[in-house]
Amino acid sequence: MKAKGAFSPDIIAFCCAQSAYQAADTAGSMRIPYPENIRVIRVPCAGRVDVLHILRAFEKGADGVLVLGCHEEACRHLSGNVRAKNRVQKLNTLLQEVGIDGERVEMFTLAPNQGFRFARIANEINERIKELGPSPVK
Amino acid sequence: MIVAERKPLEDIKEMIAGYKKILILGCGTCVTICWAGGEKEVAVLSSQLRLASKKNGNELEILEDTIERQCEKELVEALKDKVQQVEVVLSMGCGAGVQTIAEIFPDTPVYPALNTKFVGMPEGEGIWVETCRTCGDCFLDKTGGICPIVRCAKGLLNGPCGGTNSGKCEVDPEKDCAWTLIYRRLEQQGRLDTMRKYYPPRNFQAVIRPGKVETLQA
Amino acid sequence: MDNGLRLGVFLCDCGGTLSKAIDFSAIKAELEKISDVTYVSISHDLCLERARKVMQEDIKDKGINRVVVAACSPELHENGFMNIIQAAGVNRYLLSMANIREQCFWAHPDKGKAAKKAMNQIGTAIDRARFLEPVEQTKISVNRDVLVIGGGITGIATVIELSNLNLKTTLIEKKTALGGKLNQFANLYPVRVTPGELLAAKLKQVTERQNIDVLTSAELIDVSGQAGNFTAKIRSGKKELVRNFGAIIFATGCDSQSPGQIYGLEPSNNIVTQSQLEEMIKSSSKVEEIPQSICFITDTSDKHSRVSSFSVLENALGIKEKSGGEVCVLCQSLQIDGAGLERLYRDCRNKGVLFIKFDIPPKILKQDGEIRIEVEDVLMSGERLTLSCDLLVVEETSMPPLDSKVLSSTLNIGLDARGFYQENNVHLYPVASNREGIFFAGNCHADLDLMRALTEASNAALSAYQLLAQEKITVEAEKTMVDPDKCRFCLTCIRACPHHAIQEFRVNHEKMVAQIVDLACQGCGICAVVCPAKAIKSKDWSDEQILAELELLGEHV
Amino acid sequence: MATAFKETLNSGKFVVTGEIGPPKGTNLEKTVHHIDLLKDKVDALNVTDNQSSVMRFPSLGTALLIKERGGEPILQMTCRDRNRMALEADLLFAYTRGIGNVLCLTGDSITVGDHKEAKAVFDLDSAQLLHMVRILESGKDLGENELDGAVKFCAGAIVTPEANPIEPQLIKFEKKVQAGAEFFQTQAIYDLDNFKKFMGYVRGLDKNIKILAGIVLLASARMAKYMNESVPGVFVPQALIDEMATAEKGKGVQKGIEIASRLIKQLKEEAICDGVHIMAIGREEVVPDILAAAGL
Repeated sequence: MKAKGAFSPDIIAFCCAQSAYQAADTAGSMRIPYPENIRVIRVPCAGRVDVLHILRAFEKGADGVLVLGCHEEACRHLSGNVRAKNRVQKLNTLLQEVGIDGERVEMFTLAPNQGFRFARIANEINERIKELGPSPVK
Repeated sequence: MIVAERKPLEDIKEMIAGYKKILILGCGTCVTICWAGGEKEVAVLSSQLRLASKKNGNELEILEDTIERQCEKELVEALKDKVQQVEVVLSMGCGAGVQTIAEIFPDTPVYPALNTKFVGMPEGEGIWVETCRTCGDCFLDKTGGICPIVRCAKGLLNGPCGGTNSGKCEVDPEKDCAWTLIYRRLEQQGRLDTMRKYYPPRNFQAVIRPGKVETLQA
Repeated sequence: MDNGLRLGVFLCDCGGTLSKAIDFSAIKAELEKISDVTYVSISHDLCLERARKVMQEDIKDKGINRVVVAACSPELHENGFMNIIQAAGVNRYLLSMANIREQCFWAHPDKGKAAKKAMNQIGTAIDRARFLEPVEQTKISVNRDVLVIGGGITGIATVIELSNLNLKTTLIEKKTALGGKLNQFANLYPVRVTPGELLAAKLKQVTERQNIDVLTSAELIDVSGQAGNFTAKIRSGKKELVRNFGAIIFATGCDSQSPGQIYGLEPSNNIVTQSQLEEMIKSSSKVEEIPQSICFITDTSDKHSRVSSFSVLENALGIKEKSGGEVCVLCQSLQIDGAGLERLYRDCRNKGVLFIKFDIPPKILKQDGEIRIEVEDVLMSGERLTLSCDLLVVEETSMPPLDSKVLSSTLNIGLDARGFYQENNVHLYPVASNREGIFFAGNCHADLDLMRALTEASNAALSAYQLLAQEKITVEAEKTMVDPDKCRFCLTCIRACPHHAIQEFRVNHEKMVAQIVDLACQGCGICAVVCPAKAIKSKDWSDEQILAELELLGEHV
Repeated sequence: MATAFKETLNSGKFVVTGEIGPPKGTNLEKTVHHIDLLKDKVDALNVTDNQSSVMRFPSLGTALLIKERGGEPILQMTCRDRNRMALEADLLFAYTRGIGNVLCLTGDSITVGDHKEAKAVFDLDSAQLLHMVRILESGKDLGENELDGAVKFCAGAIVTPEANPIEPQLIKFEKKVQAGAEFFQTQAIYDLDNFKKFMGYVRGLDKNIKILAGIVLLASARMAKYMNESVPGVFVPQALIDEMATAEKGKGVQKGIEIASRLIKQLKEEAICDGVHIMAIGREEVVPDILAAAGL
């Protein structure tokens, strides 16, 4: 295993096009830096993110996964963000069964103009995954 | 429909330990509808097992398939080529499915990935409740369409026990007392006389286990 | 690799700004090595018309059938690029974008790392492009009639707007007459017409129009069908009518609730609510009948309401002008925005209405029928004042109409935490419900003053018009679709769809399956996720496309 | 042969029954002590059957013990642990040993006890069990086979006068009467006004049904509150809970005895019902005190 400092985790961020994806754009427009190893996948709604997508991400070698959706009660599709939250919860169980720390996946909500929040979340998860080390299934 | 639930991964891992090539077989009927063993759940289990084997450094190759009904011999027979490629079949069907596969492919071990729970119906999104005990001697005509054999914790036929607690069951305060429901329903229908009748002990030979129903050929 | 694909990659360096960090020609050279990449171009300004023309021609000339654009955020120009490739004869959905500006060069100051990430993003966009699917467009006929529910000023204004747009409308009102709250209001500031005059003028228009049908004592019972083709069941008097509509607009307004008790005092002849006061003003023709000293109290609940603030100030001014008596407004903060509200406040002050600001809610006592108010005046450094008045006017809280609960569950439209109708997105789609073709206007979903309610009436009418402008409208066909062979008809998607856009369908008079209504579908893809048989595909965000984006995960940035 | 208990029931005397809970294990010392303490002070002693679904020394064995020591046992039989064959066989045996009184109950749910994973039987319910007793008396078993030597029992059942809702409970009660229940012991009662209403209903139905009111000794205000809130079919009026609260520390049982004896006295003096069934639940020692205080 590489030294902790040298480990640059692969993190996938599923971002709702209605909010989080735009928040990532806002972060860029405001030149708020965040780790470049966060890779954004744009989805129409956090509710489009399937348990399977996240499991596959780990199969493909992700060290951590973020699901980023709209604030509660602000989902354009009413329940999409709530569903995503429930799925992340279910996923934690599925991952734990496999032996992957549930801490590696988390759901956050944010608004399109929250560039700082996006960057803060990205930094936070990056630090956390660095702490946890590479995914045990890599 | 038949309601099932997936076994914990730990149990499944134990069953298939040591095998290098398996077929995970879903069933497209009841267990798909109750989110336990349809194509989606096959994919989830498959992904979990791949991750687990990767983590433990085991070699594991997984084939996935979902057929219309695992309890039909002809439909299972059609899987011959696929089954020949693997060491074991992990069935995501109900107990009937597992046994049909085992019968058609006696040389191949078949393992159940699900626990078959009961015959029931959906109550809310992702929630299923038992509504039929398959007793073989339907009693619903006497109880306003509410089955006391399933819904009364003690399966009583002649009225409530003393454990009715404000219309709830003493065993589980979340559950309604079936006999309170039956009383209200029969009262609503003006059929309380049905409840006043004495019903003799149940005939447990209504289904001689294992059950069999024979109907004249059409 | 010969997969029949001819990928065209269009790189844009944003006026040369991005090429400072990365050598675009090196990227181009790298991409050209990929076997199904047919063509790579570098542009400086793909957002400009000239470059777009070139792009369109390139697509045609090189026989490109999948387009990858690496440029700014798709949130900015995705639709524009879709139009270009459509004009070039390629299906508009065969576009994949890499956001190398906002989400790469602008966000990552380390140029080397940013360059590496950009390459990865473009590679990912190419991987995704291989799984893109065309989405065809189709035309469907719609019913162009509109149903407006609620005969208050908002509903009335809405039908007039719709009538102007040449759409036939049916206006239904629960009560026996139109007018709603306008029948109660005493003043309307700053317009110098009385509420009665305004209503009469509007009603005249309504009766004159041939294409407006008004049903009073009528209620909506049930709605079936989808946007463009709703069937509504209406109870009109004792009869039940069934009519077809293309869109439905809710303008059901709100109810108001007077506080049952205020400061432990029961409402009585000298403690009244706003609406009771308005009754008094309207019925008292003689100046003498208006009490000589009146106190208004507002901000006792923490909900700042436009309606209530407007009526407090309007009535304070109205009474001051009419009777010249003492008028005092006790408030915590009048923090309400509203056109003309600031001027109204100034007018009040100029005419001599007294404003007292408090932090701690005042004490109100009733002695021998007289009302005494003890209040600490914030602006006088907390000096304790004792006021007495002949009449105390308390504020009302607006409440959702009683039937909103029933209607929301029969129609499957959302309510907010307080029970008002929930707009789809308060910023982006302020008058749209979660169901396509159902709109809201006025106080049934928001706290609005008269001007704003009237603006919403036009807005809702235009939204309906947008949907029904033509007899046939263009929709994307089967952008999200159910595979009838795989569908188990488990009803999961029908129950889960937030837009009520999935219906039961019988295939060839045989099997029942779920079917997505193209016009009502809003593309969230929730159904595709919940389907336990994996029978639903959203073509623009398919599993294959999403998973393709994971392909380059192994390659460290 | 009518049992001594049955004769007492028909004698018009105010009947008093007590209750013995068998031990968890084979040490019968305390049980024997309780039997000796109570056997001459009450008309009969119930023996509970794996009470609260907790496995214990069998009710049949304890009933025999009472018999041996000269007492009059009432054998409680629940449907939870035995199917119809086992129940029949036990009844045949009981009869041969002179155990002539049986109380037929459904039984608590398995899940409330100490063998939560066991299979609950419930082949019969309490009404069917009563029927079964009568069928055995006719010289046949439930499979309609002839018996070589029949049985004869004084059979009783239970009823919950404070059940909520009461209507389904009363229907079941009537079924038990029709099935041949000769006496009823009730769930604990504390509110005599409510109980009088129930008795009015019973007397209207059939004057010959013998009702023994259930008296459960209260030991503290906390217990009274718990019984009221958590035990199905038990209502403890607030006044009684308050009264228990007035007891000095350590004198709760004393107060409980006072209340129990007061209830019994009133039941007897106003001839509200035919007797009482006293359940002291672990405090059998004080039952004589209750009886003395009630003037029995």
